[in-house]
Amino acid sequence: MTTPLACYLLVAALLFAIGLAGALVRRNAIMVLIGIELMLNAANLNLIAFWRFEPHPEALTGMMFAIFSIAVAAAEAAVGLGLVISIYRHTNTTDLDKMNRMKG
Amino acid sequence: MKTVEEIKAAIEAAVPGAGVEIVLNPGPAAQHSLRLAPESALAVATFLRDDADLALDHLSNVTGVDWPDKEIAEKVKVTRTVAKTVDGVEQQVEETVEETRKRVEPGCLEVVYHLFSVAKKHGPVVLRMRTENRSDRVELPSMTHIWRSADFQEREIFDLYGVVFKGHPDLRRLLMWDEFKDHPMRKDYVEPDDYEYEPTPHDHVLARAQEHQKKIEAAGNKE
Amino acid sequence: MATTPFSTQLDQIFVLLRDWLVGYLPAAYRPAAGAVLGVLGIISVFPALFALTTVFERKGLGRMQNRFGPNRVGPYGFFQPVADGIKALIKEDVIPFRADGVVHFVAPIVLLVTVFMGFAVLPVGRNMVLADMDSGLLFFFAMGAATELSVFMAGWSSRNKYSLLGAMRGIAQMISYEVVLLLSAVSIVMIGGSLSLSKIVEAQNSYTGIFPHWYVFTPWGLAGFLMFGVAATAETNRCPFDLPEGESEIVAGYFTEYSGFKFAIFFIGEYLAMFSLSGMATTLFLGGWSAPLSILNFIPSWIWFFGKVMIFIFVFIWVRGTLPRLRQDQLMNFAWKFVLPLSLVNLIVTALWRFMGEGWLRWVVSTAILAAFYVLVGRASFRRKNIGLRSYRYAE
Amino acid sequence: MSVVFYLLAAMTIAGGLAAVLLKQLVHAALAVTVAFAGLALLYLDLDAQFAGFAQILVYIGAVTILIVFAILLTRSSDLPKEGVFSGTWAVGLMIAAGVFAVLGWAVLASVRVVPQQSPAPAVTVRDIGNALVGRYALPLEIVGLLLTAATVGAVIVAMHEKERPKG
Amino acid sequence: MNVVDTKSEKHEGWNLPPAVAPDGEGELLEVSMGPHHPSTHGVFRMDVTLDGERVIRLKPVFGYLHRNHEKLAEGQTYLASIPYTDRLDYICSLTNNWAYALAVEKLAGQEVPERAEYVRVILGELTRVQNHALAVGFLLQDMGASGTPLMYGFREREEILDLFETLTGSRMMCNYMRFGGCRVDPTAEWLERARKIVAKLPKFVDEFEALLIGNEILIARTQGTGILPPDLAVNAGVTGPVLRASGVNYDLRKVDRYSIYDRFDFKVPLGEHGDVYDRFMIRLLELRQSLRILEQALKDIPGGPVMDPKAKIRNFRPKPGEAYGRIEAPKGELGFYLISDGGPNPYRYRVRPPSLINLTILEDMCLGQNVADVVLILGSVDIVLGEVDR
Amino acid sequence: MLGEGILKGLAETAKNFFGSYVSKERLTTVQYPEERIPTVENARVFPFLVYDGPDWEAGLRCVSCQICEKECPPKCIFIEKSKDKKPDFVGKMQFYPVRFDIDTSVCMSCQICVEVCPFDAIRMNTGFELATGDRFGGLLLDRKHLAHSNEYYHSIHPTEAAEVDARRAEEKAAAEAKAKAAAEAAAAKAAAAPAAAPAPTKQPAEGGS
Repeated sequence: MTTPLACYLLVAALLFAIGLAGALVRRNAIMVLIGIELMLNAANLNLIAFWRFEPHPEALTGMMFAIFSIAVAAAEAAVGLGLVISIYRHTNTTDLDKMNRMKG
Repeated sequence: MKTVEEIKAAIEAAVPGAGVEIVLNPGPAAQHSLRLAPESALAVATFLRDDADLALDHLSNVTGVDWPDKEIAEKVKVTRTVAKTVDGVEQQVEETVEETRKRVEPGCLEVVYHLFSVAKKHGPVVLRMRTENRSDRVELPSMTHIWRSADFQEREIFDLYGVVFKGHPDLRRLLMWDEFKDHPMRKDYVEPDDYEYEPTPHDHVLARAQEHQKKIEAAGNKE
Repeated sequence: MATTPFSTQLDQIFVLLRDWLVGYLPAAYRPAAGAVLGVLGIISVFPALFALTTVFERKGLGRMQNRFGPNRVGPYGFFQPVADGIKALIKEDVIPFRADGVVHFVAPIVLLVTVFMGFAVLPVGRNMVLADMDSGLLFFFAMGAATELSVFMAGWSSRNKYSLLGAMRGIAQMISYEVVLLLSAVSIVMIGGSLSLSKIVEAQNSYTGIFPHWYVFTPWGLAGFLMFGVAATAETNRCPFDLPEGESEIVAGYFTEYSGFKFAIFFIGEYLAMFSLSGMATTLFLGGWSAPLSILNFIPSWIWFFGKVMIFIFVFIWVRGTLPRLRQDQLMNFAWKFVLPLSLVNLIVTALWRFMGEGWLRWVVSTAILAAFYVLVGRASFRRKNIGLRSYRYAE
Repeated sequence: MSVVFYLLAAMTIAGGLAAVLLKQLVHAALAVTVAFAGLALLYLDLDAQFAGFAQILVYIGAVTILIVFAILLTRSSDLPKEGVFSGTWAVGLMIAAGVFAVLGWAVLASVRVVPQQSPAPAVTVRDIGNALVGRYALPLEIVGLLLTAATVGAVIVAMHEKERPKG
Repeated sequence: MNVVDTKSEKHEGWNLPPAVAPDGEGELLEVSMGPHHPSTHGVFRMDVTLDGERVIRLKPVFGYLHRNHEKLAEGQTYLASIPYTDRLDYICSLTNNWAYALAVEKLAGQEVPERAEYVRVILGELTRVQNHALAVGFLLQDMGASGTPLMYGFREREEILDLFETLTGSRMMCNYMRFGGCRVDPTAEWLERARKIVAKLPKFVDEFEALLIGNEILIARTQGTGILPPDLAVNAGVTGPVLRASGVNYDLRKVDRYSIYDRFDFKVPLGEHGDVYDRFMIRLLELRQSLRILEQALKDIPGGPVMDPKAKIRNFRPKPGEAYGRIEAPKGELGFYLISDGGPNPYRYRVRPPSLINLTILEDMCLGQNVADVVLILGSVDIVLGEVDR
Repeated sequence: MLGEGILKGLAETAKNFFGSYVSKERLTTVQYPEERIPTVENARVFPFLVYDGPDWEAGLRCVSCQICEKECPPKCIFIEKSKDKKPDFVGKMQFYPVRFDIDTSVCMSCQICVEVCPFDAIRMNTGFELATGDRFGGLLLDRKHLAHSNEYYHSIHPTEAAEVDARRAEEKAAAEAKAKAAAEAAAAKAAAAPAAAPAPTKQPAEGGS
């Protein structure tokens, strides 16, 4: 009844690809950030899955990595969105295609 | 507190050519008033507010009064020569006849200001201003820049009487809605009975009561 | 089982009942059936408590205001919630024309689900916890954090300015006070050494003489308890922190455009959040289901738990009946400039308490630090704005 | 292969797809919440209780709310007129597909190397705590420092510039 | 002493609300507060432009309750307008009656018997007590205090309304005062009951103060909020407790000494900062002064008729002329301006509504404040829409 | 000290909370349909017409002078005068109303009609439970519904009614005395000049039936 590791990894890969597509395809800066968050999460899923399937999960390596990653992701989101808001103040848009000027 | 005459003198001393006249109040209240000429009104008002003795810093009440065109019927004694037969002889005789003549006194819109002094605690000093007529020349200077309390009250007068206050920062209708056309406080205002007419229960009640009464009477007659 | 004393049986009556009912099933299904029964218990008990609380709240507020409160429906007005429920059910469910229908519909459900999830880890009595998770506290706060989403969904989807303003206020406030909520709970974890709520209760369930070892009877515990109470009031949008729905300013905040049963769900959700936070405060600081005096241990544990929760609820009502509302900036300032520093200081004090060892010294030191901080920061915040009581002059 | 896994995987992928495809930004944010929740449940499925709850607390409780706040602050909740996809969307899609192909190939190619699932580890929060302050004390400190720096940075970046000259 | 410096040069437009610029971030939010908003004290609308939560423009919109009271009065006799004055400020119908009666008495030169003056003072001050209790209660209600202070206010008001009902026959629409006196003579039992209620009222004020004045939340919310500078207050015609909270000593009971107010010993409390807290406190302090007046009036009330025997009820036709009479109503200076042309109906009938004119500076007080403070400032001005819209 | 005022306020509400259970006088609420405040004598709701004697139609005091109709501020009274006259309580011939309607949906209970009525015919009722299912007809009260007996008037406004009755008795006595004097004078006149003038005097104050 157990799910093989490959399934988790495939889900993670798919999620990563979706996140990447989102980051590349959408115009809106916030949407790009959402895509990046999805990619980070896919990586986290990989970490947790590897931890679960390693011979000595008690060592907690993958799990710890994931927890740190979650913490860092929160910081990344805060900074990223702060940047988006700051840029919005200057350019009055969140459309990346329009943010092509080098001055605010 | 100075009397009206003293105030008039003070104004005339301070604002040359002010054109202030005293309007006496015949009633027991004896609150006499000063009629200002609209041209010099702002200068007079500023003087009244800033003068150390008067210090009329509190404009308590601003209101409009409508004086419609008045038809005055007066009896005039007229002397004229009429042909008359006196003692069988026809001759010209001078005769004094009383005759009723009608004339129309043009109406106006009047704005009345009641001033008090918060600093000196006296009052009221009543000011009045008149428009030239009631139809097209209805402009008066706005006192809002001198006394802020005129703000809403002038808007109200504009709304209800139609006096246009020049220099008012935001002259819109106050109480009636913006699309409203007439000025309801004028004496000749006729309530439009079809304008946004809504049947009130009152009308129905009357009609129904009449019907009801007829029915009762019919029933009573049968018996 | 026949040998256990009656009081224990009474204490465990619900557990025994569950085991008895489950016993009729094959062994394979027993854990699942037991869980289902537990869930059923929670989703029936707490809404019932909600109904009771609405009556109590209205009657209590009434009494504080020298009124009777509802007293028309049923004896002493106790069927008022039934009437209210029927009214909410048969009212028209208005969805604004421009509203985002799906989000508008989902928002109350999200609130209700997340709030109910929080009850899963609350030990409502001895051996009476639905899911005795190792990281129960974390789960509880995770669920609490998810309710903000529902606030946002409700406010945004209504397409109403008041709703949006209310949602913005609500989220900002909930995030700010969640930090305080977490930090004041962290000191318990530091002392108790566990995130499992049943272990936290067990740790407090011992007595010196007849007096219990509740955390609230320590300086840091008391401070943490008060801060937790303040933060819980803010989390549940209760007066004086009820800005997101401050009816005198923004009509009804994020649920302005809700009517009928969806409104009722929001209402239930808010009260359930209040219960779950009260239950959490009880569990963390007031010894959960343990009796306040060792000689009172014969009374069933669940009575103690619900009794403590109801006292908490009464305090909520009492505060609501007394205090006016804060303003948004004041609320945020209070959170970030007063309560949050205090909770950080409280963490340090807790650490000191842990490492100073037994003795009177740690009492003095921790009390002194907390009191000094409270007085100094409190004074400063008032003096800086130059506000306070005034005296007035008279003119003859 | 369990049904639970399929359900959760489907939920996660659907959430992610919806997040990328939905036009309305707020809907996208809500959809990504679904993906986050699905991931959290997947962590629970993988016996990583703490990580799962941390995922809910951080991602749903904080990151989504941050995103939503950013959306509201930048008034991006109205649909843009020009369409939501960038001009170079085809290229982006192709890159993403390529990445997925490579990753999928790698995963499928290495299926035989990976071990089978070991019995569920008895990891308590206490263990995690001990690890955090023991073996991982240094990373913890660094992450703490990073978080502080990031928070301060975010605050400064997004802070209101009062003396900004007009125009 | 007076803070107002009337001599200082005022530049053009100094008394108009300043234009507040948005800080250029994001769009402005236009919120229409009202006409069906919980805290506008009736059907009243404020078009508020918000920058975030900061108010940068606020325009009050009136007229939802407009019934052209003045036109109605011009169409009927002097007597028939009295019940309509009840409906101006429906919280304090007796002071409205009084102001109108005073104006008509000035117009017709009528005298009022001494006992009637005492009865008027008693009823006027009772009205002030109940109005201030309600005003404070509603202010706290707007602040979100779940109605507790409001209910305490209502509790005391109830007893005062019972008094009104026993004497005048109605609780709110009293229709009691007449030109030349009062309609009904209060009995000895009524006066005794009034004395008892007045003796109980200080306890209520104590309770109110214990509940409120030290409350940190109230202090933090109200102090420094909605500041009204005294010179602007005077210039804008603001009267009543709002003016005195700005520190201007102007109480018509002291200034005009109308009726028999010069016989009573009372003081006028003055604020210093002119913010919401001062307005709230001035009302509480005035409440205590009113109780002092009431005690004295109820002690000294003489016997005699309450109605001038020469006064006419039917066929009342004052001589041509005009008069402006004003009193210190609980909300401010309530004036009536009447022009008689000798007929049975007034030629011109004008109400100077304190509520409307006190609202002139609403925008000035609200600009730059938080949107939550708008309702507070509005509550502290204490308006009644029946009077604003007339 | 921060929080002191809040605690004081909390103490105050707690005092009221417990006090409301202890002292009944704190609770000013009256549980209306079960408990009622006794109506005060001066209370006024809507006007009614007073009649004397057993027959409401014959005994109406109203003489249809229409003063109240004119003075009524919201103009809610409609009176139609009779064509014929009938004698009032002092025997003077008076008109009577063939129609007297008060639209209580418009009436504002101001009591002006009572004050201006010179015949004590219209008085204020005190009953306030006047809800009706008929929205239009039910609120328009006609003569029959407005008429209430003098006894009813006594029951709701005893002091005022007693005064009115005393005054009316005085007036009646005065009128009777006057009539008697007139009759006596006429008789004396007739006696003085029995043949000269065959008494054309029609005694005006006699028709009492």
